[in-house]
Amino acid sequence: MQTLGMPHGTLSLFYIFHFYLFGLIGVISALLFVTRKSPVAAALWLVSTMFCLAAMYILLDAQFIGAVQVLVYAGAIMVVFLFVIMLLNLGQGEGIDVRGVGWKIVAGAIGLGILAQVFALTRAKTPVNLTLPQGYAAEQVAQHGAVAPIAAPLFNEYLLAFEVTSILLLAAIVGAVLLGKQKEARDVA
Amino acid sequence: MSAFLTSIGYQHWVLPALLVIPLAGALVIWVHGAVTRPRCAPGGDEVATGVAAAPRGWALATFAIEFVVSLGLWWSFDPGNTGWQSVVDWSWIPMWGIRFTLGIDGIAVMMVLLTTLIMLLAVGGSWTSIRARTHSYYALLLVLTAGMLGVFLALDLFLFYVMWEVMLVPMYFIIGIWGGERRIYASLKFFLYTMVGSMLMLAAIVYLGLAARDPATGLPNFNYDWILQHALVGSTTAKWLFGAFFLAFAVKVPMFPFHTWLPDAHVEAPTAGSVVLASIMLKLGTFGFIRLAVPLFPAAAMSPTIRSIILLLAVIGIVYGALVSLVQPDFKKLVAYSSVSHLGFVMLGIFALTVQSVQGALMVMINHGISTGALFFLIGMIYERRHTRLIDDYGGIARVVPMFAAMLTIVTFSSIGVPGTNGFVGEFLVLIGSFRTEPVFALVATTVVIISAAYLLWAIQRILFNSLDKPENEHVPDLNKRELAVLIPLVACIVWLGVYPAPVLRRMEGAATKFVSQVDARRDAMVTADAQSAPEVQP
Amino acid sequence: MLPEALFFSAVLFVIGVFGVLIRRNAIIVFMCVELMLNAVNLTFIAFAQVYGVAGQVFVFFVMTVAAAEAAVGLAIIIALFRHRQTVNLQNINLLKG
Amino acid sequence: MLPLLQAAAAGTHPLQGTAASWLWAVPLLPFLGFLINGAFSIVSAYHAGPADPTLAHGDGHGDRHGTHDEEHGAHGDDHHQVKRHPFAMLTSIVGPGVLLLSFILTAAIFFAMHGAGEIATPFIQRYFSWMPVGDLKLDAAFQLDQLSMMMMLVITGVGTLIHFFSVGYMQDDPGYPRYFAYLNLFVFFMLLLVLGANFPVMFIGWEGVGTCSYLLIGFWFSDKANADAGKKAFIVNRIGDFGFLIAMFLLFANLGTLDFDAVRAASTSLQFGGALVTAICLFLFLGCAGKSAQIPLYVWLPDAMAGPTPVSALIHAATMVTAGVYLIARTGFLFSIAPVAQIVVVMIGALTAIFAASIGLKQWDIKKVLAYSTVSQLGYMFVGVGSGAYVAGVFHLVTHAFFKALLFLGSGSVIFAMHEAYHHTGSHEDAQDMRNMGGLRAYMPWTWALMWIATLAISGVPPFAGFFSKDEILGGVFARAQHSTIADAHLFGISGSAWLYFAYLLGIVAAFMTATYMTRMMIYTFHGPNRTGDKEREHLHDAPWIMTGPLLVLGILTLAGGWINIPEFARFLGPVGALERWLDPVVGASTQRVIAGAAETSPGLEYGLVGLAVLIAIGGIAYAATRLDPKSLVPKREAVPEEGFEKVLLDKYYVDEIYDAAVVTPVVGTSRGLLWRGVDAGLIDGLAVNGSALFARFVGWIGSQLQSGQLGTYAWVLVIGVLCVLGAVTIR
Repeated sequence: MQTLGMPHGTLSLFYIFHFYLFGLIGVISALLFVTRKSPVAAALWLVSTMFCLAAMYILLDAQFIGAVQVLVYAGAIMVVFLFVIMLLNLGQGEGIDVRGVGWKIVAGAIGLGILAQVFALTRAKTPVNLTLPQGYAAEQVAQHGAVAPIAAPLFNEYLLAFEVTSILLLAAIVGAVLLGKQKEARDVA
Repeated sequence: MSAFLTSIGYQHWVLPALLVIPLAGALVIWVHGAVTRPRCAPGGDEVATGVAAAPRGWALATFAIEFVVSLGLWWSFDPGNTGWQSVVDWSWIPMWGIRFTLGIDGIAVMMVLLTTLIMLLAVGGSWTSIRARTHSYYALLLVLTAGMLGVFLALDLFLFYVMWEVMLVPMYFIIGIWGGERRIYASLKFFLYTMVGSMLMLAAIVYLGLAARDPATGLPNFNYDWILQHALVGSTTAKWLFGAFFLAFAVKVPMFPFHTWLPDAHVEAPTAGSVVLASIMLKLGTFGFIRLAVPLFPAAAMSPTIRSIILLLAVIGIVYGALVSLVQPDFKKLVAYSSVSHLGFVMLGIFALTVQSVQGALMVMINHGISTGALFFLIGMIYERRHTRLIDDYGGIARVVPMFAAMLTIVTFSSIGVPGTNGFVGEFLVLIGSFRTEPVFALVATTVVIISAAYLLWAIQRILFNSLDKPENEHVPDLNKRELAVLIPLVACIVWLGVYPAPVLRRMEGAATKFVSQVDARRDAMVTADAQSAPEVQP
Repeated sequence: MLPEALFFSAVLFVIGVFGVLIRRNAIIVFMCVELMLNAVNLTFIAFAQVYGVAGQVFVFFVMTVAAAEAAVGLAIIIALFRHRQTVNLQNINLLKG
Repeated sequence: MLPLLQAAAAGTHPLQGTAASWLWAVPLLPFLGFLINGAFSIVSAYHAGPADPTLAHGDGHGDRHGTHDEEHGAHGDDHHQVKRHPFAMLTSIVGPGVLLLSFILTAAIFFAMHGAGEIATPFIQRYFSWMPVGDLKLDAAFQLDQLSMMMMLVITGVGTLIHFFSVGYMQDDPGYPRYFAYLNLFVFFMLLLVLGANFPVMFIGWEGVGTCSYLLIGFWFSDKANADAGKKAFIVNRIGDFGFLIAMFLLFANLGTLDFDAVRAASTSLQFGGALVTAICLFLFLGCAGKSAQIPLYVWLPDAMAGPTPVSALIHAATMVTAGVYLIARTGFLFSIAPVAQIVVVMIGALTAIFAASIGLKQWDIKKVLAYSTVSQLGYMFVGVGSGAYVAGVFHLVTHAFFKALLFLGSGSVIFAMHEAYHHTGSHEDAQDMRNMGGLRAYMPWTWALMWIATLAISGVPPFAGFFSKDEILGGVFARAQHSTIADAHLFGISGSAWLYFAYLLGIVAAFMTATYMTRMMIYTFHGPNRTGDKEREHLHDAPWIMTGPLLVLGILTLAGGWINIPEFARFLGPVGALERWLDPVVGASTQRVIAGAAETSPGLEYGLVGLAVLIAIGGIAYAATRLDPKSLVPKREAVPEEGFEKVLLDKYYVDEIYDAAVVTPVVGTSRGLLWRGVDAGLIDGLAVNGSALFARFVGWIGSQLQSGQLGTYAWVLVIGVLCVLGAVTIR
């Protein structure tokens, strides 16, 4: 929710505060997510992270995607996860689910290593001539609403991909049903 | 004759027709098979049930047409013209600068005629010996023909490579499906051996095509003549590229020590497979040396070290092949090793680089195709009757099968190189030519006239002569008329080329002389250019 | 806000990797992968602000694929569980060569 | 008429337009005979097999057995068949008929040539271009000069006689047309050999006769020994051919031509006694040693007696084996400038002469005696042509053709009679062993008389043909030892003069042995009591006239053959040196170069030498006649084995065994053990090919072990991989 025409350095404190707030909450939730033994608890912490991400999307002028994030991820997908966990009765968690401390330390070290490398790599300069004017996205949203800017390329340039995606989804549905049913089908046979 | 050919525009359509006819025949047979084949009875005896009649009839007709069409080349080819003749040049893959260019010179003409003749006879040789999946068999045989002819005709290096691979696959299946007991091992060995070489060749061809790219358009160009003139590469690069071509062709030839696929492939392949392999496919290796490897990199090929190594390998192959033949218990394997020896002569002839030796090498290529082809046919025929290839299982059968014995004896004399048969002409020319530049190698190679007599005469003695002491050999039927029809053309060629090879020599002379003078001149030119450190063209 | 967004994205991604490395429960590993996907989405969104709306379209597609993937993946896990009575990756080695 | 390639070039020759323009027909007639007889043979033997041979396996074709499966006896000539070949009559006309025509044509050409007066240059007919490659221009061309004319007469003349003899000898053989086909083909190749105008055309004949010899030695191929002998002949000959080939290569590489005429012209540029010309001559001589059975390649000829006896007479006595002598005479212009090579030829010839003669002393097989005798006589011829006495060598070639053909055909008659006799009683004794003969004079008077003529001729008793020719050789060697270019050369530090005296000595000793073993053969065969057996004796008789007739003609030739070259001291017999004058255009210059203008030996010395030779011959005969007692001989089956040196001689000094152990076994063993099993199967296939396959499989096995199936592990590996890749990018 950037103010129109404002340069980067002059973002409102409110804005920056919330961005960092959601970021931190997201990270903490994620950390909790990976360390919880109980799958249910883990899943719920992940939902929390998803929400934080949705908020950040909105702060980054992607209101539509933020909404979709809440609907699809935090809503649909995570619900399915929880549903499966409960269906399989995995709520208690199993003793050997998490690896030992040694593994954790090494994994942490690797994680930090990758992080360091990513940071090192992002020092590269972004190509300036492709960069849009500051606040262009927010301007678009203001002029055409949250959906129209994304709808235009989606149904023009990326129409084919969009249609393929629909087929993908169909295939996924069929596949999921087939996989889920397989056991019974085999029993019958 | 040549006026008639001109009147029907023979020159303009013959080369593509030679490729189209077998492919069309293959398509017809394949469609026929797909439509009419009984689905439920694979592996049945299709000769007995009559299923084989259609495919083999179609194949025979196709090969007969192919042969008649190719025969016109004998007259339409102008021996005085050393350039490419009957050229067609069509656009094929323009974005990579690849064209569909076909053309012939004296060498290619003879190889094409040899191929069409042998393939026609190969159908006769397969007539009753191939009894399963006949549709696929004859279709593959036709595709194989198109591939081999394509290699001989291609004037575009990329097309050459494509045809090189096209012929590989049918042969793999012919050995692998209709072969003997160890056919899977043999076919795999054949395939892998050849692939290792041809992959490197592809890399070298692509490099050359890029090195010879058109300065105006920046497109690569794979045209043979263009590459010959414009793909100037430094001497070190040339050596690497020559090495790539060398490996591809040396495996195919096969030169010692890359020859061990050959005995296995020959022994396991069905009769026609062995014939095609020996008569034509081996020649593709030596043809590759004459057409590509040596003319493209004369300085590398003829540099003292590389040349000596190749000559040494050739001579080792000559003697080694003969000595190993001496002790083979299996007649087919014996002939296979003798091929190593004979092809060694070809290599010796090419690299000795005199007009006589190169002409001799070309003659050996033709002669080996005829004589060894006939030998494999004969082995196949007796195998059909007795189901064994072991020499010791025979003995004294000359009295039971006099016609077979007569044929085998004549062909054997040809393979030994008795004067008056074709074998002598080739060997003599190779040796007399090589002796001028490489007396030591030629001297060693000449000793093989002794060993070759020893191994072949010993073998036919144990098969045809001695006492008829095995009861199962007493009722072997003699050759039938079909088998005679297969052999008589070959025997006629054996005598004709032995007594009056001049027409063939005359047709090849232009190309052979051009090869020698070109390589000689460009070897020196490249050496001088190298001394002046010519700028290397980077692809 | 680009650097900040990228920073959070990287951190979240690495946490996802960490989770994949230390967890043995198939479902949780799966969720970790989802987390990594989300982290990447954040990057897309952040760049979309600078380079144009195409990034958002990408995210849209990623989400769709993720949804499909989740459906099929979970179906597989269910099938696996029915077969093996466990979702612990240590006990599952069907891919062994 | 065949179109001539260079009619204009030959147009000026005096023989143009005479019977000589039909030269091509001389070899072509026997070739025609080959085609016709070959067709007879193959047509009658061939029964088309079934259309689908795969299914025919095991089918009975019993009806074919009656005609084709007759058993041949275990040894040599066998005549158990009475059922003649269906085409026997036609073959009997065609086979000898073409030869007779050929001979008549040859005679016509001879008279044309004789009538044309002095002909200095050969008459060359070029028919077509054979191998035109670059600067190598080989034509299919014939060359007629006095030397080839003489050879043609011998080949067609003696050949015709032997063909007629064969009609009687082979008529009952089931392979009768095949026999004549081979024999005609042989004559064709032999004529090609002597008529060829360049080395390669001659080489066609050279190898062609070897091929026919192979086929004829192994004519009764059902017996392994015969087939072995044929193969051995071919392979040993090939060793010689190797030398011939190398000689041709050397000539072409250095002189750039292979036409005899052009080589003769170019040979003047060669350095006298130089390494090149010596090498060429030595390689040529290797070829001669193979074809003409000289040390060390003589081993095939005695085995070649496995063939039918007329074949032995024609190929292995009269014509083919003399090809080496012919070649040296033909290339005298080369040999005469290579004295070292000449010494080698002379010494090998002399050694062969005495070596083979010594083996001949102890052989029991009548044909083996004659075989070693042939080897020995060929040695004489090489002494002659080697020492530059070309006329003497060729003279001996001609007379030897007469008397050795006579001896072989005579022995053929004997064997024929013995065989018939044994056949009548169903006995399986050896029909060629002299211990089973004896006293045949009473039963075969014609054969006895004619063979004695030949024996006296070969022993060198005047006035038979052999006396003149052998004496001329020995005299020639002696004269050249005194003074010639050879005498001035050195080999191994010993002067050529010494070598030639030594060769003369060997020749004298060999002459003594020759007389001895020939007399021994005659005594054991024809004199003393008969040992054949009581019942068999009644069936012994002279051969029919178709066989004895040729013998008679040969007998006359043996008696009078010496007249063609009467030496100086016997001028009362007629014109002196007819052959020498006849051959002068061909070999005169070479001979002159060797004797280097020296005068003939003094008449006194010459008379002394002749006297010595006659003395030696008569001494040898007398020695054998007095020392041998045919009465003490027992038939073969009762004979006790020889011991000591006699056994060594009987077993031919074990040369075959030594060759076997020194050459054949090691080559075969190395090929099998080291090359095939070791290098091919072990090193290349085992280590390199299958080894690399095994290596690839091993690497694959390691890779497959990494596939634990644990997703966790995969994830770890993947992440570490990412770390590494990123690290690589970062550090860069």
